[in-house]
Amino acid sequence: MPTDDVLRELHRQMVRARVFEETIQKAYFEGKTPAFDIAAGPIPGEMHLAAGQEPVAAGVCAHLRPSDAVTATHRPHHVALAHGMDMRRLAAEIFGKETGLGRGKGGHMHLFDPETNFGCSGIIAEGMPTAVGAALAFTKQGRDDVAVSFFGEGAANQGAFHESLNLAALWHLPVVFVCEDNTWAISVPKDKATAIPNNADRSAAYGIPGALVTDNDVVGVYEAAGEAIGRARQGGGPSLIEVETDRLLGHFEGDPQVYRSAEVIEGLQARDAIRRFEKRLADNEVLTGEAAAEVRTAAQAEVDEAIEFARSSPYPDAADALDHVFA
Amino acid sequence: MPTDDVLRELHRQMVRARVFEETIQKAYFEGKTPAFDIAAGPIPGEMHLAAGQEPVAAGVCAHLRPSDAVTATHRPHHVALAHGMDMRRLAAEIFGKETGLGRGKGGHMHLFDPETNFGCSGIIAEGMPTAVGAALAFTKQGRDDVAVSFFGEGAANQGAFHESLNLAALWHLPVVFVCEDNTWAISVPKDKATAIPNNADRSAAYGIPGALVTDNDVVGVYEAAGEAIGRARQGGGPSLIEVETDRLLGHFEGDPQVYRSAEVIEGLQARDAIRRFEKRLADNEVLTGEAAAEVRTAAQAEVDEAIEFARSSPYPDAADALDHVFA
Amino acid sequence: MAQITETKRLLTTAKAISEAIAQEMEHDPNVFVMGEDIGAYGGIFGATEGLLDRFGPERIMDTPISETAFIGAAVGAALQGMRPIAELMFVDFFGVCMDQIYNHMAKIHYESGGNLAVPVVLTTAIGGGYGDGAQHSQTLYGTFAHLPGMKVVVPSTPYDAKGLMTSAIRDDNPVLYMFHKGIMGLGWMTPNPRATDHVPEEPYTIPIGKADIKRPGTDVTIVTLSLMVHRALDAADALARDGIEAEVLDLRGLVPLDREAIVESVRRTGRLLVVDEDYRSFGMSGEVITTAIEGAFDYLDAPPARLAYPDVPIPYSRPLEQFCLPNPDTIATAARQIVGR
Amino acid sequence: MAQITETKRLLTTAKAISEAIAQEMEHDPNVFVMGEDIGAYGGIFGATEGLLDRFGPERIMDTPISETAFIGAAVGAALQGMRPIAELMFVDFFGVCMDQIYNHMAKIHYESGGNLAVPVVLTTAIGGGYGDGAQHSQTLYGTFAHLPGMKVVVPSTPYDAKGLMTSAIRDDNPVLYMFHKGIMGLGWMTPNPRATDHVPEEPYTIPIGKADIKRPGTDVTIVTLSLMVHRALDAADALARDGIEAEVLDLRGLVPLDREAIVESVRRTGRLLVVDEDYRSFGMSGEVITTAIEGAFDYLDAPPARLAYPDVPIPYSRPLEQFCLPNPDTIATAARQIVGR
Ligand SMILES: Cc1ncc(C[n+]2csc(CCOP(=O)(O)OP(=O)(O)O)c2C)c(N)n1
Ligand SMILES: Cc1ncc(C[n+]2csc(CCOP(=O)(O)OP(=O)(O)O)c2C)c(N)n1
Ligand SMILES: [Mg+2]
Ligand SMILES: [Mg+2]
Repeated sequence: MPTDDVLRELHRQMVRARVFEETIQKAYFEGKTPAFDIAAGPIPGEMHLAAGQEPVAAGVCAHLRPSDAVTATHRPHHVALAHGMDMRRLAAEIFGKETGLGRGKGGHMHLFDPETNFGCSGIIAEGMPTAVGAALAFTKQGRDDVAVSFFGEGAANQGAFHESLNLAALWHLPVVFVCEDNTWAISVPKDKATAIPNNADRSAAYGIPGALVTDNDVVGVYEAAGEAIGRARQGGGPSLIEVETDRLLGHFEGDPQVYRSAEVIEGLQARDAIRRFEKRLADNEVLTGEAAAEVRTAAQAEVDEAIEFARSSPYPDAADALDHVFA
Repeated sequence: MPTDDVLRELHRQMVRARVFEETIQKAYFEGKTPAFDIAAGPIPGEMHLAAGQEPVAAGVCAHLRPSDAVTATHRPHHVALAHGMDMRRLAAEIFGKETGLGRGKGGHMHLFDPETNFGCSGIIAEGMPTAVGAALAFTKQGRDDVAVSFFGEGAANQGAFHESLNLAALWHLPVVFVCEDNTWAISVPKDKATAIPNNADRSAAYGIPGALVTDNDVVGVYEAAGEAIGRARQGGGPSLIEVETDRLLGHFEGDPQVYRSAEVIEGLQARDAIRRFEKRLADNEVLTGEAAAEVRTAAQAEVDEAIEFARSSPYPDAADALDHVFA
Repeated sequence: MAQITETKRLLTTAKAISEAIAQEMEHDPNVFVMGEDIGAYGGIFGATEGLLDRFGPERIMDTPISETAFIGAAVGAALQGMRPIAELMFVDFFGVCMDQIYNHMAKIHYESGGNLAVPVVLTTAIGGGYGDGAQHSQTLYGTFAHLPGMKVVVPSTPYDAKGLMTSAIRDDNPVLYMFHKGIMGLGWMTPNPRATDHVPEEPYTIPIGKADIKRPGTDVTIVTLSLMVHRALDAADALARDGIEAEVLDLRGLVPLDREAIVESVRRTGRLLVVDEDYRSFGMSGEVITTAIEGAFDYLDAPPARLAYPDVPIPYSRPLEQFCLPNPDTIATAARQIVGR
Repeated sequence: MAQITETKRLLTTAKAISEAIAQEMEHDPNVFVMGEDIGAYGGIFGATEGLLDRFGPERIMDTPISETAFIGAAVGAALQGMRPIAELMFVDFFGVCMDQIYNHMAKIHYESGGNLAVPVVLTTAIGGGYGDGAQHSQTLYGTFAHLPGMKVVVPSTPYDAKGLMTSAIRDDNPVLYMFHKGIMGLGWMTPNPRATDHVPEEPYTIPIGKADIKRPGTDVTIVTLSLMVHRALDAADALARDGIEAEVLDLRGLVPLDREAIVESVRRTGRLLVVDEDYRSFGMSGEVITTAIEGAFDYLDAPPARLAYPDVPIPYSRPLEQFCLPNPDTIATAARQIVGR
């Protein structure tokens, strides 16, 4: 069982991510109402939010240091923040500004941060080989860093999943594969896409340990990840962890969600992992309701400052589009 | 235990394939000696022979009818013949003649035969999705045909393997996946490529039955395949079979085989599955040595006739290269 | 040009496409659809909307995120006599399944010496301009047109989209059908007035490989396709106000390429501007210019020119992306330069 | 042209490549090689021969047949400061791993706003002519040149091959290094006398993106690369016997494209023939002709022409395949037509 300090930090990281995305969500809809135009407003393009999945990011990244490599997906904010990415440069990138992580060239699905060794990809499962390569580099460089690859349950049926796990296992590399099972791949539920109930069981196909964390439990994630990351760091090779989590919102903002009923969505909201964790922390007298509210207030202040930084930053010069094709 | 007639037929099919390839091998080196020029002689290009792997083809295809779909690999001859492909049109295609299966356009890695519903691909593991699609068509068409996909142990680490097995299992399709484990992927041995000892165990990742046939035993193949194909035909869904077999020759003709010692190669020759099976048939008084010799003589006659057909057939007109891009 | 029948029946391009699919599915039981989110969701860009309710999950099949497996399965099913339609959600994802598309779907007919047909329609969404970044905004029609064995259809209007989809489904060859997000008439994309237009209800075909003069002109030929047809038409209106009559030739696809139409138009106008939303180099713009050189060299009053997407990955930030995309102003300017006034 | 130093040291192209790799590995511990059969086998086309014995399995790593995983791993390792060389055995296999090559290796530097470099060398074998069929004989350099973010190097001689490999390894960008099987000097391929030539022992670089005049001439410029350089040189010898002096310009790669060299040569000769072993349409031949139109239109004495591989999958049978490939006779004939004598 993690210490109270750890529990409070897990909570703080979840709240930071949630508040950041709630605020991004508001900004995203600026200029998109009444008529939704995906190209309009301060934040254009698809926007994939991770509300409900914060336990996965917080529980895993609590064990990481900035030199550990993390690859995430098209839904990367919660992971990026939990791994310590500068919120201001993250926000600025989402707003397409010169001060963003990629000078506005990447956008919300293409966040690359050398400071925290973070990268992501909008192509399903294709961030996984990059993590394997990072782990390979660590072994060659004699670093005891690890690589963590986040991916969704929908990605577990993509060829890159299979090749990445086999190669990591074959070469005994320090990688931890973390499957965020939020049941849905856009509109396709897991049982309409995956031939077996749990991807954790697929670890046997590579001879590596597999762990299943149920009920979107941040403490369960923290413990499973601690074991897997510790093992990888000590040269024990790769592991696969699957976490049953929830996607509270649509696949992307503006998703009509015709594929799931209002009841289902309300059911998910009702079991919001953050609220449940707060109740548990209060019951166990780790964090009072007031203290939790303060955490949220502090997070909102941090987020507002980051969003303000993003808004007030300049756009890149249009002609800069031609730069950075080659080093 | 199969009947004596079945045992004799299994033997006959293995011998046909062996004699065919021995004869193709001779023809292949015409014009390539003393100096080996891959482009020279009556048969140019890479030549992948299956000597040693005949038990897999014979044991599986004994359960198939021409309307059952078969997809094979860059090493397809033994499978094509066991599934009943016209030996003359096969030979003619290998010789690049107008009378070949593909009018000389395909060649030995690209054999397509509507008569026996046979196809193959030179791209590793990429014949597997085609088999899944054939099985999907069968279910839609109300046919009780099955699709069989042959692939090598090296292909089991390619993404297409994973995606194909998951999709076939998810949709409960009549496909049987047959892994020819001949230990080698060109120069790379299985244990330097595959994270676990047996691919048959990977069936669990898809919730389908898996079977391992050891010792290159044609009867073992016959029985495992009979069960899997029967199950698929009756709507029982897909299966995975792995057969431990031997590649007696180089990866392709002209392969210096620097990656395995003369002892290893001699060891393989010494346990030639056909000779071992003939001894067993003789011991069990199923087939005498004389009868086995007659089978070989008959096979040689059939092969000589097919090769003669190929040699005496005309080449396509050069300008025909521009035809058949579009139907 | 598109024949307009008397009664006006307005459809978006997305509805025109799904109507064509539905009509073919009605009379041909071999036609079925596979793809990600093509069922309950109706396709991310609406190309299969309403089909699940109408034809059920047996014929409108949502798939796992396994493009190699299900696109390869389309090939395998086609070889058994079916006529699958498979959707690759964004063309940008081709790299996860290109082997099935190109080494199998495109080559088996040829390798079989013509003995096997592979009647698959591979639909995919192309185009950017809405801030979706480097992995979700490309057109890439040049990439596919370079590789032999597949027809490549790229419509620009609802009318063409329906007729070309009907032709694609009935075609015995693999057909890559690329629809631009900006022409689909989606409620959540920047409105394009021409993305809703008259579409006859009865099934009809438009020949694959025939270009269409969307606007006749005498001073310069603007060759383009897809969303850029609309940009070029806007530019042509502006040019007309200055007395420059631009002809807008909509290729409607790249394979087969209607070289006759290109040459015929350039011989008439003596001037050529190619407008290309795909990357500038080694693609469509160079091929069209070369086609004009091969067929109309002596008729040229000025060197042919091109306005294309620069050779850079698609940037996310709006000013950067808009800087890269051809638009009516830059098209008109380029045309004026060629015309010399 | 290649500077020949006094002492002649003859190497095949394959040995020149492996020597360049070995020399860079000697002084840079970050360089390592991954691929199928690149260890004990030495690479199917010999590009890594001898490296395993010299550097051991830690740095010369045979991989499973998992191109997406190991090429993606090269990208991931490069992002951590390594300089991986990954071999895609045949370019024809790109479809199983194109997403890693093109959506990741090629785009991350740009998406990161220049904050990350991806110094990977992706080597691959190209070309046919020896009866290997539709899935093992293509060149496809046009396909890769169309997509931004990677340099594309395609050498034709042992000297260039070594210098360009050294440059590729030292380059901070992803470089696709395409070697034609017919220029490697392999004992089991049809002999090519120019595939063995003088190669200096000391490391040297050749700038990526600089074309090389392999034969100066005044009457017509033949622009090509890779094996076709040798075919063009043979054709030029034949043409010279008839008093036609053809200039053979070896592009040595396509990205960056040396447009200046093309324009400069065409301005001098007034005539252009592009010889292209890749598919004719939407590829290199059209881009080179368009480059000449853009830079030398007023200097042209005849319309530029191209001799390219037709838009058909590669047939297996010898007469069919040879019919499709440009050869010295067809090149000379095409050149004569342009020169008009
Ligand atoms: C190769 C590929 N195919 C399809 C897509 C389109 N797509 C984007 S997100 C998504 C669903 C992913 O589901 P999952 O992996 O479970 O992640 P989640 O969205 O649930 O976080 C799909 C199909 C893509 N980006 N890449
Ligand atoms: C995708 C792909 N990668 C690499 C190759 C080159 N290649 C041809 S055969 C082969 C080895 C295949 O090994 P296995 O699957 O075990 O079949 P076997 O040759 O043993 O019959 C390789 C790597 C290929 N054809 N396709
Ligand atoms: Mg999901
Ligand atoms: Mg093998």
